[in-house]
Amino acid sequence: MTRQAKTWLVIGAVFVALLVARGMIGQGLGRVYVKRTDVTVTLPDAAAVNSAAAGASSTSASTSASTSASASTSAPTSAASTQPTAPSSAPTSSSSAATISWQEWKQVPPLEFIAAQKANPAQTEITLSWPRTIGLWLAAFFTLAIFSFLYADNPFYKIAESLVVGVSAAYWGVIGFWDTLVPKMFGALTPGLVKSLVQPSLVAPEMLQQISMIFALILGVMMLWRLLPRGGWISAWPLAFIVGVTAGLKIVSHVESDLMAQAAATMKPLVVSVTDASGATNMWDSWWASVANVLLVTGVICCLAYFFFSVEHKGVVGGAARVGIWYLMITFGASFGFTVMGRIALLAARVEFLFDDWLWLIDPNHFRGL
Amino acid sequence: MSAGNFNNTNASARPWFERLDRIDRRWIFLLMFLAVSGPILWIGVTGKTLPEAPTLAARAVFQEIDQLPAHSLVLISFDYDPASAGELQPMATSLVRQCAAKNLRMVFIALWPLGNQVAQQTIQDVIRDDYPALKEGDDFVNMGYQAGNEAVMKLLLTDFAKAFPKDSRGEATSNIPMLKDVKMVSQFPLLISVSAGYPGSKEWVQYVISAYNEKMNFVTGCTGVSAPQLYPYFPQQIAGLLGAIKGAAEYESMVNESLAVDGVATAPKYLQAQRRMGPQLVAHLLMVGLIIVGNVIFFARKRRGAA
Amino acid sequence: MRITHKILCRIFTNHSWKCVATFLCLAMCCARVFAFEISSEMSEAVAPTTQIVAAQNIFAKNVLAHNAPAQDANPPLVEPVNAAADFKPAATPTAAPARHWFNSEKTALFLWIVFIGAAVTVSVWLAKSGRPIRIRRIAALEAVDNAVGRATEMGRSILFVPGIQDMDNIQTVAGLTMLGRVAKTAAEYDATIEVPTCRSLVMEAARDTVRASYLSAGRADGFSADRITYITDDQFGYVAHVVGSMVREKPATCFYMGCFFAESLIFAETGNAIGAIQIAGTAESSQLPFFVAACDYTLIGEEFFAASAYLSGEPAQLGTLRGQDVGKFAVVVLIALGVLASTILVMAPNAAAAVWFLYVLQKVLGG
Amino acid sequence: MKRIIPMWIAIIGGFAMMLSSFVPLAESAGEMFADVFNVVAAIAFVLGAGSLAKQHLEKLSRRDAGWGYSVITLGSFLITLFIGMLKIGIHPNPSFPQAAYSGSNDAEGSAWSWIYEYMITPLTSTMFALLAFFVASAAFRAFRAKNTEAILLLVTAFIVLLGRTFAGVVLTGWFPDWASGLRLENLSIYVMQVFNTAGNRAIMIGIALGVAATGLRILFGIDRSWLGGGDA
Repeated sequence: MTRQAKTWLVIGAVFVALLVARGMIGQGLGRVYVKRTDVTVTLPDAAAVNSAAAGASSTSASTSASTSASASTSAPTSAASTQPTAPSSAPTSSSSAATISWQEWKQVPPLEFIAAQKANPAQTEITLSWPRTIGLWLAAFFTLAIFSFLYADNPFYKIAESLVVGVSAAYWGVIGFWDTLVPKMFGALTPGLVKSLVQPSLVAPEMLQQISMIFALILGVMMLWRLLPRGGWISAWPLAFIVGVTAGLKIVSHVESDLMAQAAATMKPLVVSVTDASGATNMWDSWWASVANVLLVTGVICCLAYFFFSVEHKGVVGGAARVGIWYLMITFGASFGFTVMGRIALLAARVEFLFDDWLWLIDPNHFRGL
Repeated sequence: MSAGNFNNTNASARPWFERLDRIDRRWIFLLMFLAVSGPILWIGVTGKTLPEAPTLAARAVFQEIDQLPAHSLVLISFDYDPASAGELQPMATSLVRQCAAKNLRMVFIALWPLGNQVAQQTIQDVIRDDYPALKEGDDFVNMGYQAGNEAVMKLLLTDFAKAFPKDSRGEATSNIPMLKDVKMVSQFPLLISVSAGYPGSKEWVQYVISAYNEKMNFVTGCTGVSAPQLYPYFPQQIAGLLGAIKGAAEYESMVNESLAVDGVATAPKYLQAQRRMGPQLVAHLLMVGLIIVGNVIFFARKRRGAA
Repeated sequence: MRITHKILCRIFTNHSWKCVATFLCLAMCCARVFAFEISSEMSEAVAPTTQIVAAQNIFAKNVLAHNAPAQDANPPLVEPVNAAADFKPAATPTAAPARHWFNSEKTALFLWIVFIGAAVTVSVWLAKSGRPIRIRRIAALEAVDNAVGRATEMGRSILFVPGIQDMDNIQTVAGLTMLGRVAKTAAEYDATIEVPTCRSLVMEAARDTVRASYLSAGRADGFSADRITYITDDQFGYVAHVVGSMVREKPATCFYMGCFFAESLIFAETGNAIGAIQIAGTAESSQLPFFVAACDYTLIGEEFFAASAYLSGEPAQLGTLRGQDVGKFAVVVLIALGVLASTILVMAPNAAAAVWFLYVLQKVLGG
Repeated sequence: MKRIIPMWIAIIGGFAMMLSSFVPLAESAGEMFADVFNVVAAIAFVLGAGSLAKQHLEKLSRRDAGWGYSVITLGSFLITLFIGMLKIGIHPNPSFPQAAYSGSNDAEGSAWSWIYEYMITPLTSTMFALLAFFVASAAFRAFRAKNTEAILLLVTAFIVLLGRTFAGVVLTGWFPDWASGLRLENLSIYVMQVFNTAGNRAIMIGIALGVAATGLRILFGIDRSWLGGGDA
């Protein structure tokens, strides 16, 4: 066994021992409770539904909500039913009753569970959720696995890395499909389908919108042409279009918001007189404000001098450029200092997750006791 | 400690500063972990927080909200997602709390897809739990998320109802009592953005605040990373600015102080930011210490090199 | 198509003077519109004294607000703010016709773009006609060849990260132009270059770019599309993969060129730990401190955009850098004039000339 | 030819966009392009997914070292894609119960939100939190007073770091009122307002010019390296 493997084994063993010990003490650790609510929705009358669904029923392979009637009652005691049923089989009712119902599960603090148990030990409204408890432990494992990278690359990190790549790639693909393609492209090109299946409140697309989406579809197909054995070069066209248009757009927006606005904001008077409430000039404040403006204007001009490319940094320009780089360094130092705050807050949030949600060592939100 | 050690170093062994310089960076990582987790445990167990001395920018936020007459309209934009909630949620909570306590009419919007979710959570935690008298539709309304970034802001300039045709319950904007007379964004005397990046405070300034020649008042809370980009706008375009968790803690302490009831302890959800300042302090001190040690090493080596 | 291309090329590049002429014509047209606008505003404008008061109010507001932001909305200050609004007639939308072929509110912006375009064109033209251009040394770019060579010597790969944004971000485009240069050098040195990307479109564009670079270096056979991969759209999923593969494969040289956010320091510190030479370039000012602190060389803001032109060494491209400088010089001069005018105004509140001057300047900058 | 057409597409598209910003009738062209772009990017996901699958399938078929991790990546990718695309376990939106897919994937308790809450959030936010460690090691190594520039960098960082915590208040809070500007917390704001503003402004102006020149290089057809190679 290598030294590294031994180290990992020791760390792991100590950790598990501590965890078991923690589990024995007090309230234990890492459980998630959920509260059940029943939702029943009455479908609009059948005629309206049918007419709304008519556009889709012929084109869509999936069953429309009004026609399917599979039984999918989930026992309220089964905590695993936090993932109830597929949408196509969600309705529990027959078509005549025209209602559908399901259960929703909301996470509640353990304190509520304790209170509910005290009031009625037989209650089934608030229960331990196994999927979420397992999820919580997985999340804790992932957190530690990523942290372990700080020590050295190791199999735990590799598992976490492989998972995050796979899951997140699919995640963003799905978001792109449901949040961009469906409402924007399908919403413009096949509004009937989208209305009946996804978004009944969809506003009828405008002509211009439809044209632009047909254009987008053509560009998209050109991109995908690459997957075919021949003619892949055509995918350079949509890319060229994107690059060109981006260049054109950004020239305008940057010159407007960065160059002009920033230069205009710098035109400040070098001498400022600050008057207080009584109208008298406050010498000290005026002095500070004037110095601030002088420093600001000098700074902007010197930093710009640093960016000159076609002039050697010698003489006056050289001196200005040097002052400019000093300003830039101060800027960077300040940004660094400010950013540190945010980064530490992030770490604190992860540590709180471990100590509070998982290990139940601390209870800042009074979720488990007062 | 430097000089004495320095002269005594034996030629064969590496001098102390060389050893320190080549220290495995994992020791630094460990120190950082302890610096953050130690105070969290300590504050979590004892429940004590550090006092705060509010700075100018945070005081300005408080005063901007405080001076508004009751029932004024306030537009609150949630431009962040759960990933930045660690820094921004305490600000959002305190901002909504102050507005609710002042009985302002709040309109929540989100320009980040997940902003709607955090807005709902904040409404639940603050308004529904602690200010149940406020009625949705009359005193506050959540308009949900709208895609389009700056385009939404530009639309708000001319047509509020077009930018947000319905609220998160699906109610049409024209049917919401508190929004009956609202045509455009300039009718809100105060705009609040809790922002984690793009689109956020900077875009609000560029597209909305500048468009009204700074007539609208704008206060914002932002992450530490974006704060340096926003300070140039303070106090002209941005009337008040909460920078990172420090700003949140200062503002939170002011709100808590103004709403404190004798003998009643502040609810823990209103102390989030101040609790988080503990690890901040120790971690910052660690950073400062590391910079000092780094320079001690540097100068010791320089002297050695010169000798 | 080829003929049209040739003709258009002639117009645009070979005979840049035509282009210059077009630009100047356009500029003059616009200047006319602009001048007309100002003169009509002058005639409509309120009495000069009101303007002076308004201008002073702008400063008064800035200064007071600077020291006491909480007072910003107090009643006494409401009036000056309104006056300030009146002071900029172009900004009042009521005056503008609803729909028009040209948005006159953007005249200044249009002129600026024409000016920069003209400056770039003239510089390119001068450079092409053989006038020598001296460009100052940019250390980070001088180091590129060595860094690529080092990878070859060590027998390790080069990592190129083109940022985490999509093709609709100009920094990504600039990063890819840089990738084109680096890949060409890498092909010449026979070093392998790995490009993990965060977006599908960037992957496709990067493959095109690198393939063409290998082709133009005469090493088409050395190109492998599999080295340019899509990882995931997720910022930190991408980071997890890239730093993981960094510690495993230990690239000798890392380039970070594009739009970066929080991941900048994770990359730079990991790269530092594995002893890679790191060259970074970004225009994301919040991330510059981290690159400056942890990388060997950093291209700051504008330098990053100049990198591709600098490395090409072609006179036409270097000419554009001088065009940029002309623009910068104009900004510096305008700022100096504006500062002067506003200072005079504070010292002598009734200097009508200064008021008008400042007004025109603000107009020019669209302020 | 394969280069010429794309170049002209870029040039025409770019100039058209530039002009559209000034024509009130076409002002929404930029937003329309954003929509078009988002749709193209979403369609292009197929290419990314293809590349991802290819990489890992190749590793798998070659039985490269660590092929097991490829199995994890591929498996988690396919499962997530399946759950998300088909909206597994999502109820219709109560307002529109007749539309089977009207529910949002984010509904609490769904498989999708489980994946988000217990996989994506801990993994990505912990990755993000690693930065806290890296800022410490970077500060230790890089913030040394080697020259004037480095001294300015580290002194500013020092002031801001201290000024942003209670430590700053303790250290300099006793300064009398007339010197209140020198208190660390005020000093750090002063640095932000003056030096940081100046630096950032110049960087922004520079970037604007850089973007303009880069854009014009592309639109004038001077820089074709993005099309591959300098000389097409």
